[in-house]
Amino acid sequence: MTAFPAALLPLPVAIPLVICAAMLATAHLLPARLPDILATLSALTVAVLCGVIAVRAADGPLVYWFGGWEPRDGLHLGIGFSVDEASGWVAAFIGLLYALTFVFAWGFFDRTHGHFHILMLLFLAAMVGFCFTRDMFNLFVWFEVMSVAAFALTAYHLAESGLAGAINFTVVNSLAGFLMLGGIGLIYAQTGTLDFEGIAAAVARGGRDPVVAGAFCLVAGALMIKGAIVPFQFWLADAHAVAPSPVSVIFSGAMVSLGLFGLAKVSAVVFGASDQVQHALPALLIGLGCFTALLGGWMALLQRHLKRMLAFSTISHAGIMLTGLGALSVDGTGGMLVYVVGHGLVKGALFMVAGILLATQASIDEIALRGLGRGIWPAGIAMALAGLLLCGLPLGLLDQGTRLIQGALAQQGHGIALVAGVIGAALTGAAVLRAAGRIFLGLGPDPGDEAGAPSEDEREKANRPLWLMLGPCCALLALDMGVPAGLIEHALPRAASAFMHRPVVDAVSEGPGWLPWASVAAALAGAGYGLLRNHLPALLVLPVRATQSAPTRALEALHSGLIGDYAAWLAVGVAMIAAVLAMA
Amino acid sequence: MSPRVRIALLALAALVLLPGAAEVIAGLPPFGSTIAQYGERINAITPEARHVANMVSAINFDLRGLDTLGEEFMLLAAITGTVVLLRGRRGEGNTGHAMRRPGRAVIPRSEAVILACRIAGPLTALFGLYVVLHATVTPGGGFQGGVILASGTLLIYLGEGYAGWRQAIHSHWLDALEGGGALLFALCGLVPMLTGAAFMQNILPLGTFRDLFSGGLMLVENLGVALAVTGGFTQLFLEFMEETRAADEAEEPGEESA
Amino acid sequence: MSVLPYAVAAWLFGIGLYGIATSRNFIHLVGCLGVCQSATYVLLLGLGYRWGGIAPIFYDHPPGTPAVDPVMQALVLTDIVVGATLTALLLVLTIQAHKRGGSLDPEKLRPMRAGGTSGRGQGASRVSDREQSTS
Amino acid sequence: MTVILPLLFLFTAISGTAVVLVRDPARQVFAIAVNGLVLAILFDGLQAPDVALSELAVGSAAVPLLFLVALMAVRTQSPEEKP
Repeated sequence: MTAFPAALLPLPVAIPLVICAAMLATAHLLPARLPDILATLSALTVAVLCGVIAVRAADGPLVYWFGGWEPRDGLHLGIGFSVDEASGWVAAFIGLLYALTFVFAWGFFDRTHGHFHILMLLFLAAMVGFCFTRDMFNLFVWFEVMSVAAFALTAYHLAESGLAGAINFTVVNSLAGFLMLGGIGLIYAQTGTLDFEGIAAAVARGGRDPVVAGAFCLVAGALMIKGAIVPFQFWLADAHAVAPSPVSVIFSGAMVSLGLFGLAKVSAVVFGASDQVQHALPALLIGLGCFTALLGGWMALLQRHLKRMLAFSTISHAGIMLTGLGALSVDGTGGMLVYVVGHGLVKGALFMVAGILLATQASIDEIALRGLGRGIWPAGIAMALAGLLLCGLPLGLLDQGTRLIQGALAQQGHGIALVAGVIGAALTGAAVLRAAGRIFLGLGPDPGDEAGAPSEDEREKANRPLWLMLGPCCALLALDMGVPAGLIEHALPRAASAFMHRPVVDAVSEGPGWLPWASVAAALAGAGYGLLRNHLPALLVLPVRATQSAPTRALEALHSGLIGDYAAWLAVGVAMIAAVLAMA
Repeated sequence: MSPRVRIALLALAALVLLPGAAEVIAGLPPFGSTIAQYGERINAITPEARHVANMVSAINFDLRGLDTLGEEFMLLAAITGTVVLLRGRRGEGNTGHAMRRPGRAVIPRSEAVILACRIAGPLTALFGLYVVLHATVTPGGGFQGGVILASGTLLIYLGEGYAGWRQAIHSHWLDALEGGGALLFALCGLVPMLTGAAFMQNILPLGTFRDLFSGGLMLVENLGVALAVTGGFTQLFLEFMEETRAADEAEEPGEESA
Repeated sequence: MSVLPYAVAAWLFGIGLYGIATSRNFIHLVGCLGVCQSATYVLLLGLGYRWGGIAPIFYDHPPGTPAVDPVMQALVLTDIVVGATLTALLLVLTIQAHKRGGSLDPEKLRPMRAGGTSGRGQGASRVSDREQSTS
Repeated sequence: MTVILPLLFLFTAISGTAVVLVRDPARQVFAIAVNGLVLAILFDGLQAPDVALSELAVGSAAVPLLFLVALMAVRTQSPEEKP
């Protein structure tokens, strides 16, 4: 029999599953609002349960063996959940994000007999399972459940671009699943177990082994595809931009960062003892991370379709998270975990603003919306605030995560990554602030390069009151800013060390205090340039425009939306990972 | 990117990956030489611990039952998604009755086909039931049997025609079957917890080894999977067939599915 | 022989990926994805096989007879379900994409293009690009 | 067994390649069904009857059926493509 706190572990996964199975079984009998209520309540329950688990896990990870199959003679027979403090909090954050998203989407999907809620609850259960599991194949199962639910949700609108985007998303992420399963097969054949700890022990015994490196290459490739790291990032802009906005909130807020969360766990826990992998990781993660941060930021600045802009900004921030991971230190990984939560809150709020614009103004195009947002100024304030937070306003969780990552990078002498992260964040902030200025203040009559970017007419149901949509959005921002910094500072060294299975460090270092301000200033300058360029002297404008155009067109052409291109880039990405591993 | 550039990129990646793949393959245990310790151990202890003969079923429903739970819900997600995506366009009101495509003549079926289907249908169903029930002793189980059962319902389509098929099979029942099966499986996990055991721990009598009724809780889980898969796959076939029938009228522009 | 199964698995994944990269029809592409997936089946079952082992079903043979790895088989079973669900979903998406876009060619059904349906501010170069691809 | 298994593996490689190289979806359906059948036989040869049964039910029956129906649906949609 399992003692009290550990016995809670299956519940956050089982409860949403039971609710959604019951909802499907009685789908045509349910009254209209019941799915909304049930879904919100179960997401809240998951959040509370995960919070309780996280608090209880502070003294050491909680372990639960399904079916009562505890390890015998050092061999793991069943599937286990193992929850450390950090994983518990990340899961609690995900539950909360879902609850707020359900409120945001209240009445949005009432024609579908709760099918939307069924898919979302499955999605939630899979994410929690992904955070909790300590079994490689179980990780894959939750990865796939997440993917399948996500595929169906993306195409919900059934618009032409939505469908093509959903097909690209499905194909690329299915390939990710196959790669991951191949990697799992390799590591299982070599180590004879599927349990994280069991594999880690066997890897530590084995020494340098090409099979272990190969397995890591495949699994890391799969998780990076989920995490939208260059050159696997292409699917994200297609999928996020077209998914219904409540779904985009979850995609950007939780799904993408969960891929990197998985990568952090796998590389620290499972492959932590492989010298070859650990030597290759800094170069690999920091290199790809810098590139991703810059490319995502630059592309975000060039978009006029708001959701596509936010999608590229998610790519940029995923790159920043990856650089934090690449520091391979407790502060870097801890910073990345805080960043996951902070970024999820802020990005979720931004996608909600986009949803509000879609619902009330029936457009998502930055240029078409110019000045139309004046009537809903509270949304404008939320958007501007979120934009400032995104580029590093020193306030709240996202900033704390940023400073921790910067501290770790500075300590290890990765100056380039530091600069790339700051520039990436500033670019995404500039893009969001420019859009906020244009939409809510009516600035910027002269569109620049962004005018050539793809856009499309879209509409979402306008039957919901503004406050119902704005409430969850503000709640997310308030959460980001409201969590006391002292709490994190106190708990993080312990939680991050437990997450990485390393001895506890005393304190974590933070980056220089002026960096966030530099980032904010750069973002404001960028946004100001975008909005006021026809008031600026030509001497300043011309050179910028000249340097922008050619690379911009090339980048836009790369994001062709052709699945064939994406498959080729996927192969290139895996080859890159393999090459770095081989050289380590 | 032109196809030629694409293939060049692929070839380049293959060139880089080939030596790595060769090294990995060389590092693997040679084919057929040995199996992993985990599988060896399961083969050794499970017949005695769970009284079942089929190790794969034992793993699927007991040792690694959580994976199967996830898998079942993955199926549920896919089928719910399919239903939403296909119905979103047709409108849900149309699913209750058979739609005939205008302009396509109804071809009368020959007596032989109808007779063959009436014989083959029950036989297929019987075989499906056999596969479902013998999960713990012979190859097969809820998933395989469920797919066979669902294919059996397709024979109704062949034999009785589309309208007959639609009359025999109602979408709501399939939803209930699918959701109910998945619910049964999930409850198999939760109910043992009420008695103080672990999630999905066996609390039923195990039965005798090599008997039809061996494995305890596994049988209930197997049943849940069979229900969910039968309902799910039939639903899938139904929705797909509906698609070939849908009248190809132009839809009003700007129609929203949400 | 000792490396053939693994080589076949690698080949299947490679050829499937090649098919995806060069496919001009979404239905064909879904089939290619299935080939990529069959690579994982072959790899896993190949890794779980041993010469002379019986199937892991102790009905005709007493427990204790050397058998092949049942874990790999359970994993592949799950994988087959994944494959079926993915195929069904992708085909649905393909059918719907064909209804909306009138084509099954990836080149004609790009997710979101400049000069697409928005009708606002399209760059001239994009329009010609699109016309080329539709012709 | 020592001769049959390598042959089966080779057949698998060939039938998988055929699925990719048959570019016309209407004919590809048959390649997919054959590929499913070959895989099922291979799995049976690898002492995995459970998997073989699943592959037989899914890979060589249900999935090709879905492909066929999808093809029919696509043809229903655009009458000019009808043979």
